[in-house]
Amino acid sequence: MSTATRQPAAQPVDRKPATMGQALGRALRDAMADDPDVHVFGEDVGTLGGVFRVTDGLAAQFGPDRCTDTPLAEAGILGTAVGMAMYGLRPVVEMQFDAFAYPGFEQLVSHVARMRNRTRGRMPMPLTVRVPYGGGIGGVEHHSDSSEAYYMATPGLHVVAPATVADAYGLLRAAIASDDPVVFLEPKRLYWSKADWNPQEPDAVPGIGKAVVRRRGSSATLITYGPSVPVCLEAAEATREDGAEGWDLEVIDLRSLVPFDEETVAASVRRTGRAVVVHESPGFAGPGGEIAARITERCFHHLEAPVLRVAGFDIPYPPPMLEQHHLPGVDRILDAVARLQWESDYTESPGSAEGRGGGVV
Amino acid sequence: MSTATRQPAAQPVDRKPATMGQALGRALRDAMADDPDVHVFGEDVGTLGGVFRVTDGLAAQFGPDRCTDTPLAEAGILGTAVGMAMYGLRPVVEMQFDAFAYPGFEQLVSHVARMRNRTRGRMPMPLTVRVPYGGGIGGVEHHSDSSEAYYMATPGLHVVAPATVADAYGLLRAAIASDDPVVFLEPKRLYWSKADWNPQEPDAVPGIGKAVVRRRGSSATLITYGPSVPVCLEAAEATREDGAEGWDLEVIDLRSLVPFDEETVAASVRRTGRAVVVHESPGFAGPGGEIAARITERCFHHLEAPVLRVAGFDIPYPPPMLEQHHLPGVDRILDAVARLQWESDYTESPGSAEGRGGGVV
Amino acid sequence: MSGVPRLPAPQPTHEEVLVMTVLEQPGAYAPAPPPSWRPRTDAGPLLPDTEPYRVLGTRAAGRREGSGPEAELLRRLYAAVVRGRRFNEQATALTRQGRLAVYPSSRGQEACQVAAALALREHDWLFPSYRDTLAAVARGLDPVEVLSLLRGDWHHGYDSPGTRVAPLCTPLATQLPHAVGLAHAARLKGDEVAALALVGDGGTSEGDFHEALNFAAVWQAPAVFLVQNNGFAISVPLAKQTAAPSLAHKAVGYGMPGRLVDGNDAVAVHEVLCEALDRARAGGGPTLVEAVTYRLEAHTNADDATRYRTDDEVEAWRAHDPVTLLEHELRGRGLLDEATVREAEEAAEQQAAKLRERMHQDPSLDPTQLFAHVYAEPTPQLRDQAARLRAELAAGEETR
Amino acid sequence: MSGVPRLPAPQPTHEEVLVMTVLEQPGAYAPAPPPSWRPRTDAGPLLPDTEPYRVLGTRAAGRREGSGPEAELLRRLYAAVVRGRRFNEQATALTRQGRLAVYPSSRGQEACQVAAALALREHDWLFPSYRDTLAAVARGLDPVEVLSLLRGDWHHGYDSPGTRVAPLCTPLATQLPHAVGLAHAARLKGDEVAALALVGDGGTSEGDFHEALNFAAVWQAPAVFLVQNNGFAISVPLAKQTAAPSLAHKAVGYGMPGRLVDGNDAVAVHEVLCEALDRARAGGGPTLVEAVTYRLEAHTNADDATRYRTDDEVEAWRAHDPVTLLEHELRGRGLLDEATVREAEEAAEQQAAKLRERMHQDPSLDPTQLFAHVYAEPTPQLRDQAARLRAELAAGEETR
Ligand SMILES: Cc1ncc(C[n+]2csc(CCOP(=O)(O)OP(=O)(O)O)c2C)c(N)n1
Ligand SMILES: Cc1ncc(C[n+]2csc(CCOP(=O)(O)OP(=O)(O)O)c2C)c(N)n1
Ligand SMILES: [Mg+2]
Ligand SMILES: [Mg+2]
Repeated sequence: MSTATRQPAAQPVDRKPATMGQALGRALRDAMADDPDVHVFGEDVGTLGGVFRVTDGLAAQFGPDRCTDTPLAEAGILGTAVGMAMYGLRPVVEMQFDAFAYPGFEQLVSHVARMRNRTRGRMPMPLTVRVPYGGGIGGVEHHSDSSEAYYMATPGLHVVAPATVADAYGLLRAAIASDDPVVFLEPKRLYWSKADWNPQEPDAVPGIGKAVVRRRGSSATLITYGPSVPVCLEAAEATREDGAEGWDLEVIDLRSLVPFDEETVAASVRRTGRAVVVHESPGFAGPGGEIAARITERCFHHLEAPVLRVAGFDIPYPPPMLEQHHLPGVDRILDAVARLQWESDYTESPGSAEGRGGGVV
Repeated sequence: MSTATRQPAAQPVDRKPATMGQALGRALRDAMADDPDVHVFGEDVGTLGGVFRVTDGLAAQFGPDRCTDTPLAEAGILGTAVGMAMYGLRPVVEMQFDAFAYPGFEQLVSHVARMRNRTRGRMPMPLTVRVPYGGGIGGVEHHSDSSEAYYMATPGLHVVAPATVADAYGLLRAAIASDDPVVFLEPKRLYWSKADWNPQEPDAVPGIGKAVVRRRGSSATLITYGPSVPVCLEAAEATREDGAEGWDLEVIDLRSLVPFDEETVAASVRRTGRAVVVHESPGFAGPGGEIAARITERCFHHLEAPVLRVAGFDIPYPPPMLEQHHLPGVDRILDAVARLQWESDYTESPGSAEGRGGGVV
Repeated sequence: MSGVPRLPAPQPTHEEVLVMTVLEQPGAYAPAPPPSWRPRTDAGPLLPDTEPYRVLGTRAAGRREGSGPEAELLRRLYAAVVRGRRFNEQATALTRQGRLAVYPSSRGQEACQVAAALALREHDWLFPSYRDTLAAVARGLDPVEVLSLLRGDWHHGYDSPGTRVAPLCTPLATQLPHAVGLAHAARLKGDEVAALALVGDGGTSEGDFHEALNFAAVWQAPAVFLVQNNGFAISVPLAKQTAAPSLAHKAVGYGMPGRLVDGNDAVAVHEVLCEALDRARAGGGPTLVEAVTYRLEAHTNADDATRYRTDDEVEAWRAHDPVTLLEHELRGRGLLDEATVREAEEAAEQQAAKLRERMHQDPSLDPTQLFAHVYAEPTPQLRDQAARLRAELAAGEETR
Repeated sequence: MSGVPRLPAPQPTHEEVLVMTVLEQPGAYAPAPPPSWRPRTDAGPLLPDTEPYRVLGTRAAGRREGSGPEAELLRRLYAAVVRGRRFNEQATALTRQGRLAVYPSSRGQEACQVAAALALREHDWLFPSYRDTLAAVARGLDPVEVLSLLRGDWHHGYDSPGTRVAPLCTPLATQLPHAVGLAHAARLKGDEVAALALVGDGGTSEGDFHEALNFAAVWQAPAVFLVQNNGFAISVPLAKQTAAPSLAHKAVGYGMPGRLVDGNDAVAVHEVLCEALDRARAGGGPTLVEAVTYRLEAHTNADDATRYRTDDEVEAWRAHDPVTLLEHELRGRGLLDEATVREAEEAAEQQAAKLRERMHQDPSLDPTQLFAHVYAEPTPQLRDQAARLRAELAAGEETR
């Protein structure tokens, strides 16, 4: 199985503004050019170039057998991708929107995620499932789900969510090169986000499973990924500019939820002593629960306050006119930071806490 | 919509040993007798009485239009149940095994869970989805999944898992009477568990959403549900008998994961100061993460140690000959209790913890 | 369900056992063939005709002049397609004015939309998809309520149980099993109710289509499935969607009749649907109808159809326009004077104007309603969250 | 894939556009019909015959005596069904001895199992379900490895890429799209490979069946679908599963040929499958074959079939036993002497004895292997968990 990745070009070329959508398209194109086993398929990915135009031009360049419009059936797309992977191809499929991946859930959970394990490594599933995901673009019902909790709870899947143009390219290349299935969550509202970037010499991105500290800080750590990364950075800047509280917030972009980079997160929280997990997906049984629990297990004696969570409400995603009330924004993040018990250091007098009784220690 | 539940009979009758499977079957029978809108259907539930015989006798008693064998299609079962609920029926469907509910995931997430919200209450979904679930019965692949993390992460669903014969009856009656959809997880390996019980005068069980303290204790709280409840009780008894450690463990049976009874759990942990969450489902992004995070948020200053989790490994469910290594057992639970930092009270000297730097307080 | 006409008690559904389909064959090995071998159901009547059924402009229409379709129905259909066309235009205009989040127009498919609505009796149910706003409006629902999903103020705006129109369904084909379940429930209750479910050509590829049709046939549910084959699923043409002779040929595989009809011929669609619905209500089981039509606009206002189809193709279909076809027929039969035309157009314009006006008013929304209907009773967690949002909103009010 | 025979470059799959299926109809309104209206594919050849195809014991077999099926094939099939029958008996016995977690016997379906295995060429792939252990064994795989899933030592025991037999698949119909994808991939690579996927009558109701067949037809994938219609899905008889004239009638709805065959006639099944596989390999696209057969045993050893069917029915099918049918034919044609019978039975007995012996040895299992193949590289969390389990095991060793 090829794991070839594009080599940097010889002479440096200027960086120009590129959108995340363009970087993703470029990643697909480069992966297809480098490895004839990479096949892209899904609903409307061929002639149309995908409803978000990420696959634009691929069918023209590589022909309809390499970039293929399929019948409208998500289980069929994932199921045939499994078969193609069994024959040595490296399928990259698109689920048109987050909520439209659900009809393929059975294939994803029972086969994509388990085939390697079932066959003791004999049948790997080098399959990338691209999912335009999350809200904030005024989509009507079923077009704005954050479904990562389902994928995280499924052993055998990698779950990746880029937040920057450079990561979009680098992580998608890594996902396609991976011999394991990757659910690749593309934050819809970042498709049009821009950064200076050079497709000839794409920034190096470490492999899947490495978080990155996007902003250094000392007061508390914001832990986030995907669409909430820019929001957290904005919150961190806001509180600095604001000055009043004098918080210097560290922001960690997880990049991948599975594998989860405990080391980077734990090191940061040990330093800052406080943490808030931020994501768009509903809070209850969402990614934040796992992350907060894990941090607490690893960093309990370093914590000045419980790890808090700022998440979407525990409701079906709201209609377009109300979504701004649902999405975690700067204010809600800073409110949570404010609740990180800056005033008193309760932990110094554990005996005084009310309501405890019958302790054995 | 009827919410009638069976009234206790006039004269007391002796309690006799009954299995959980029998109590579930009785609950279905009584619900069908009390309310003609209750319809039971699914694969093999009619003539055969279900592969676990829970629906045995219902087709004979109520006819094939009230207890119906369906074609073999889980999305079809859930999807037609939605339509039947739209017309005012109260469908109770069976997914033959946990992992075979996945083909119906789309209907469950996009419609069963959301129809009430979508229609602002005009189209409730009084639908019960019975799922024989979990491992420990030597089932081959796909017959032992613990899938509750998926359902918990889906707003609009109630998620219930009984652990006793009495609760099996009472909670299933409550689920069927509920005007909301309930994913009713029946621990397969408890189907044959027995208790003295009187079908004429079934024990009162509070409505969905109430946890129960199954064993009072003062040292630490074990928080669990469904198939792990007897294991936790056994662990609690073992350590008492064992005597060495002198732990007196409290055991909470959550009964329902959604709604989650924070009050009962928080009150216990505030008292004991220590907690371990125990479940069979994989640990990563499983129920334990949410529960531990929530306890920590609510009880941070009462905790002598981080809330620990004992869960299935982060792997696809193992084959029968290896499942005993995967399932949380008494030893693993007591190991976790032992790691609850009984020796030293770290929390009294937070300044001394290594690795913290750049604190702002 | 009160006021619904009652049927005689339903036939036992599962008792009258259909059996294995192997015929005895004369052969030397023969011990008596197993008792469950019986002659099969005859497939012939389930197969669609080789040509889509048409009435308008055909000799068939000419022949019918004496008996039917009567002038009254033709005029009703005409008025409705004229209104429908104008409704589609107005809704598309509202997207440009920022008053709809998105609009998937049924321009070109008005005959199907209107015929579907008019074929239904009072107690029948309609199961529309996102493209079928017009069918709901033609059934008499408030257009503003129907457009709620696409406006974005809520996921769904009208009273479904009251109007007997299920919510516009976005996940493709997922509404089909709902229609089957509802129709089956009605039959079990002895109500004379049929369900008509709409789906696109693309939607027929989904597993839910298959499961729904199979359940319907096995249960003999009074459900009718209308596939509006408009040639495309967004950009994907029918040829990449199926290799079948026609989508109506899928019916025989479920054991129900398949019917093929010209979807731009409102009279033909209406007739075929009425027949199928009558059969369904009478206990004759489900029908699959494929209506061949064309989406004249892009998939939605956000789509660029020039990326995947030629102007020529669109032009050719414009020449087969459902409104023109009906108008031509009426004129040819002397049923359309200028007054009737003017009347229809004015009614359409009035409806559009009223819609425009109402849609230009901002809906008043209460964000805390987001928590009200997740469950019958909000969970403690949802109550907390609602309280927090209320506090935020109050704080926002203050700083304003 | 090395060593696979190469095909001429595949035909463009999506370019040769199948078009909308509306025919022009002479009518008064006619503007020229839209350009995409062309005559449809003819459905006729896709429909199954009205009777299941048979060879054994029919005049057809008699007529063939000169040309084929040759004695050699008959003898091979005979030896294989005898071995197959014995294998089923042995495996069922192993459940009683606690050596298999469960066994879904294919007793009564040996003709299908064996014909499927023998119809395949070396480079073809087989996609079996949980009931198709025998097909894999008849293809030459190690029975102990094939039984791994049902023994419970691992989920899957044989080398799938090496044997070109996909893992026995438990979730119904989910293996069908795999077969389509693999066949499509092989075709894209220019390899002359076909995939044969097995599914039950119950499995045809699943959405995955529908999606797989549709993809196969649209892609013209070299895949053949063999439905073993054994009359039941656990307790649910065919009549509650489908109302179709036959399951083979589903084919026309995808645009592929549907064939109906007597599933207890090994020669007929073999012939129909060979034909379909040849056509597939030659680029002629997929086929759906329905083999009408009967499950003589309960669903699995854990099932009680008396709850849902009568002894009479079973007895009647016993009289149509696939082994007897074949034996009778061979005898009638003078192709079976006692030596051949003895030889076949001894071979069967030997295979069974060896299986029994090997299955009575406990497999040696390393629980920490549970973490080895979840991913190519275990995550840090899995490494931790493996270490913890290793420690537990070591502690357990000590206390022992
Ligand atoms: C399950 C699902 N998958 C994907 C989509 C995204 N999507 C919306 S409309 C559409 C095309 C539908 O085509 P068709 O069924 O022919 O209906 P039409 O839009 O032509 O009316 C797609 C792919 C969806 N809504 N639901
Ligand atoms: C998706 C799915 N749902 C349910 C089951 C449980 N189940 C196992 S076998 C079976 C019946 C299958 O019947 P059929 O397809 O006719 O195959 P047969 O067992 O007769 O060979 C059922 C319902 C399953 N394995 N997969
Ligand atoms: Mg369409
Ligand atoms: Mg069967």
